[in-house]
Amino acid sequence: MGISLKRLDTIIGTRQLLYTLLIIFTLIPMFFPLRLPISISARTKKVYSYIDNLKPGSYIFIDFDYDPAGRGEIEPQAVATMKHLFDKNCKLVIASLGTTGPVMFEIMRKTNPDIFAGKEYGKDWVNIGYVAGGESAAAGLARSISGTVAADAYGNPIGNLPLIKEADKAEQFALAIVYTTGTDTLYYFVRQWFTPYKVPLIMGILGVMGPAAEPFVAAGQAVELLVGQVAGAEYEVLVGRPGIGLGAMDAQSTSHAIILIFIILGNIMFWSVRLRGEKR
Amino acid sequence: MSVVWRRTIPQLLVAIILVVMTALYFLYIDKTTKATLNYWDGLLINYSIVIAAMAAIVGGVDLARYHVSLIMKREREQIPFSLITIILEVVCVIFAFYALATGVPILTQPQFSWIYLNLQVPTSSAMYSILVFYVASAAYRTFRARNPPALLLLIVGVIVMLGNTSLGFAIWPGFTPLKDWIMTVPNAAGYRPIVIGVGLGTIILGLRLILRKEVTWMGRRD
Amino acid sequence: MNYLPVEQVINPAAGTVSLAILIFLSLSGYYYMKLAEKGRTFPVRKIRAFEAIEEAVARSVEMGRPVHYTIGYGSIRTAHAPQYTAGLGVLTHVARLAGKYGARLIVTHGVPEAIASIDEIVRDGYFSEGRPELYNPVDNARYLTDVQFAYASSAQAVIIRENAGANIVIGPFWAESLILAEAGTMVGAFQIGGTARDVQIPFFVLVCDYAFIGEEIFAAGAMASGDIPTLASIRGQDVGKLLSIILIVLGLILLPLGVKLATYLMW
Amino acid sequence: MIEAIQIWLSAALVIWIWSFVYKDNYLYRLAQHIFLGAAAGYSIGISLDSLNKTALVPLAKSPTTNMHLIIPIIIGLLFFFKYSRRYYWVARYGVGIALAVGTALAFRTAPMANIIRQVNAVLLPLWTPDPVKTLNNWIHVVITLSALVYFIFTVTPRVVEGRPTITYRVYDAVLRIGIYGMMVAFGATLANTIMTRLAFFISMNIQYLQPYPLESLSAIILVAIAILFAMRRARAG
Repeated sequence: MGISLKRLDTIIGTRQLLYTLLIIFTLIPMFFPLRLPISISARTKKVYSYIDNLKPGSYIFIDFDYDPAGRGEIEPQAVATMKHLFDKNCKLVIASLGTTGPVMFEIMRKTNPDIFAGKEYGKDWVNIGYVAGGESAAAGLARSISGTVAADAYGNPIGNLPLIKEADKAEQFALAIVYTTGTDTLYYFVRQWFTPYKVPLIMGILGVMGPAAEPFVAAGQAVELLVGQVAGAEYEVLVGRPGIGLGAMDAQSTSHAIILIFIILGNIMFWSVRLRGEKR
Repeated sequence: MSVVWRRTIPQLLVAIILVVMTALYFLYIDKTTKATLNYWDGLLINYSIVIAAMAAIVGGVDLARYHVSLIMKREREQIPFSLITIILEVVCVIFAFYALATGVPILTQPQFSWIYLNLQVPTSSAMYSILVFYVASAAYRTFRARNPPALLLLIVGVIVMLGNTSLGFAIWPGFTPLKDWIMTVPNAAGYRPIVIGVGLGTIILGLRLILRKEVTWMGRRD
Repeated sequence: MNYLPVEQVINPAAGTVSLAILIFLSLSGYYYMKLAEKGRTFPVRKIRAFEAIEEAVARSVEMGRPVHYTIGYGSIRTAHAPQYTAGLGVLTHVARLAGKYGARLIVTHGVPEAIASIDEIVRDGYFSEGRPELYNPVDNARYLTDVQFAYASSAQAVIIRENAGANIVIGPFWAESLILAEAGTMVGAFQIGGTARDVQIPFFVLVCDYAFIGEEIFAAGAMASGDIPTLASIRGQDVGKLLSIILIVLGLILLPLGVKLATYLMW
Repeated sequence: MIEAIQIWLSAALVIWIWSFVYKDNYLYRLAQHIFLGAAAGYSIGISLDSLNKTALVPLAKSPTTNMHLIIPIIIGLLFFFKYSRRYYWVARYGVGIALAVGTALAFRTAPMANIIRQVNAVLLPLWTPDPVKTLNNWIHVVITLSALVYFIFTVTPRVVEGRPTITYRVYDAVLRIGIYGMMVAFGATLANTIMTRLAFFISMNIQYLQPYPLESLSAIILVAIAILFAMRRARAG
């Protein structure tokens, strides 16, 4: 018995077993969601009610510039909030201050066609694409979109887009949402959109950027933050459209559960081996 | 004489830069003087940026030298891998020079950025995400109630893990606020003295450098 | 002669109290170093991780396995310089021990400015202990690259492929800390870790056999020097801790009396 | 075609890097060396760029006023003396300047960032109408003070033979509180890290693998063969 106990201990202690189970239990909920209930943080609720209280048909500016590594954390936020905005008939002007933004936007659009269904390009939403220049680009777009870029991401002359005629300056936008993986971009929008034009800002950021972005909310420069995968999942619940975010939350739960089970087994094995050893 | 050049002058240089940069930071006098002081401070930092850039180039040479030496040793297994490293390095450097010569910002140079986006970004992200395996096995080994402090560690760890997931919320909604309390009260307090200590260590190390007592960075003792 | 008021001489953004603390700590450190030069000795608490280094090197020699040492990656011209310096300080100790026991030392790192220093320190370790034949400049000190995860992927490969008997990691570390420590665990190396980057300390404390916590790496650097006045400078650090404790207690006493020490400290 | 290679390569590199946690194998080694070469080249490229921006462009624009920028370039070139047997010490000048600037940056801000701000953060009211807050503040202060005592190196009560003195007992109790406080912090950090690492791992799956099942599967099969091969070799050797 003693030997088999020890052997059991080594089997459980094999790191490869833990790793394999970890991979499997991370992947399963991505394909077969469990839909575990989640608590909605006050932060996400505030963003939701802010967007919910917007006048229907408001013009919204969206900076879409996360990099590929941030997709899993930020895309759920972007999809859920954009669905909410479209449901409220808001009109979206999308631009990217980062080079990877347009690529990520197209991936997002291709994988979530339903939220764009029934919306007309040019009237309900516009994608300007990549705008070079960092902070000066943010300043230029705030002054005048048609004065900063000549054509949208698909090559249409900017003058042909009805939406841009209606909303061209920062003052005309009811809200700007920044989905980014770069802390600098947040500063650009605070300095070029909030400070001069008082455009309310909502920031969709990575979990690790949370502490760095906190002061914006404390200083009243941003309405609220959406931080990490959790925020995306919470927003998916609020708008009633489960997606990657909730799948990821389930994956978080199942893989945490696997690690916890291993910790418990490790403790049981440790104590049974030790107690047995003491008896002898 | 040569000892002066070999040891004394580098040490004095370090001491002087340390004292001067500290003075530049704290002195104010008036706005115009402060601007001048800031300029000098920036100048020293710029110098160090140029020196660091040169050092990175030396490092690249050193890496290539190491892999050339592996090839020369004729370790048959290692040769193809070392070749790949050297070739990729050289190719990148060639495109970097090409970008500089044509005045293109380096990350928009198509070939350089292709290598960056398709070879470096995925491997780098994969390396970062490999931590999920390591943190899991570290948690498995660490959270084991060997003795009273380890039991405390186990309890805290389990609460935080449950508080972070919807699984914990499903078991007992109190896990999330409890985890938030752990993260804001004992967790923050536990790190505070460490940060204070690091500051003190830094100050005393700087003092040792100024007094020319900390000389290990010079390498050889002559 | 007109004297300028203090607030015009000292940068208000930098803080007069900060400067006062800096000068006070420097003077107290200097004072204890002078005392030590005159022959006063101070008892210094043992740092177990430091004592363990010799055991780690000796054990690897017994097992016929190399010692792996790393100080991390990055540039020494940043504010993390003190931690790299502490790493170099402990490396001198490890290199001499490697010379003493005849161990094969492999130093991997990604600090381009420190290449020359590391090469020389390793060489000095073998030469000063009379084992110049063991020194191989290419094998002993390997610069990998200053890109974080490229450095980490190669460092973990070195630890596993060379089958390191001891794995000593001291310097500023970021996410790669756990990669280095777990690679050591995989080959069952005797591990000693240390960093002053607060968020990475847990990984070393919990995974390694022995760990330096925060400022202990600076103290270890002083211990490694073997110089008594240098060691005495640690007492300056203790003065700083006493000062912090006094300030905290004083501030807590003054707080109910309506005096906010915090605002005065920010001067 | 190029795009297909690109996708396959990205998926394969991710899987090959991950394979290391099972066992070191040739495909990990390949990915590692690709990464090393690309990163080394990248780092040189970025350095050339910053050298160009900070020194060469200003020098070319107005050579007379920016003449002094030659100095750091020359000092940087001195690093190459590390290969010299006789003049190895010349490289110290560059090391020294870089080290001094870095240390100065930390040295001059340490009192404010590491001491004053931290002390200020602990100055919390110990008597508040809210009992929970009072307790929290007490815990905060007690852990901070006792862990500070842990770091004191040169003033420790003497251990006398036989029964420990009262001072020693008090010291020991304070030390224990400090150590336990730090242990809680460490355990919480480790457990909390699991979540962020998992989030990134899930992102990697969404990004590189799930959209490309065929590419991922072929890379997995290749790596499985490589690991089996490595295991056989390990058993044979």
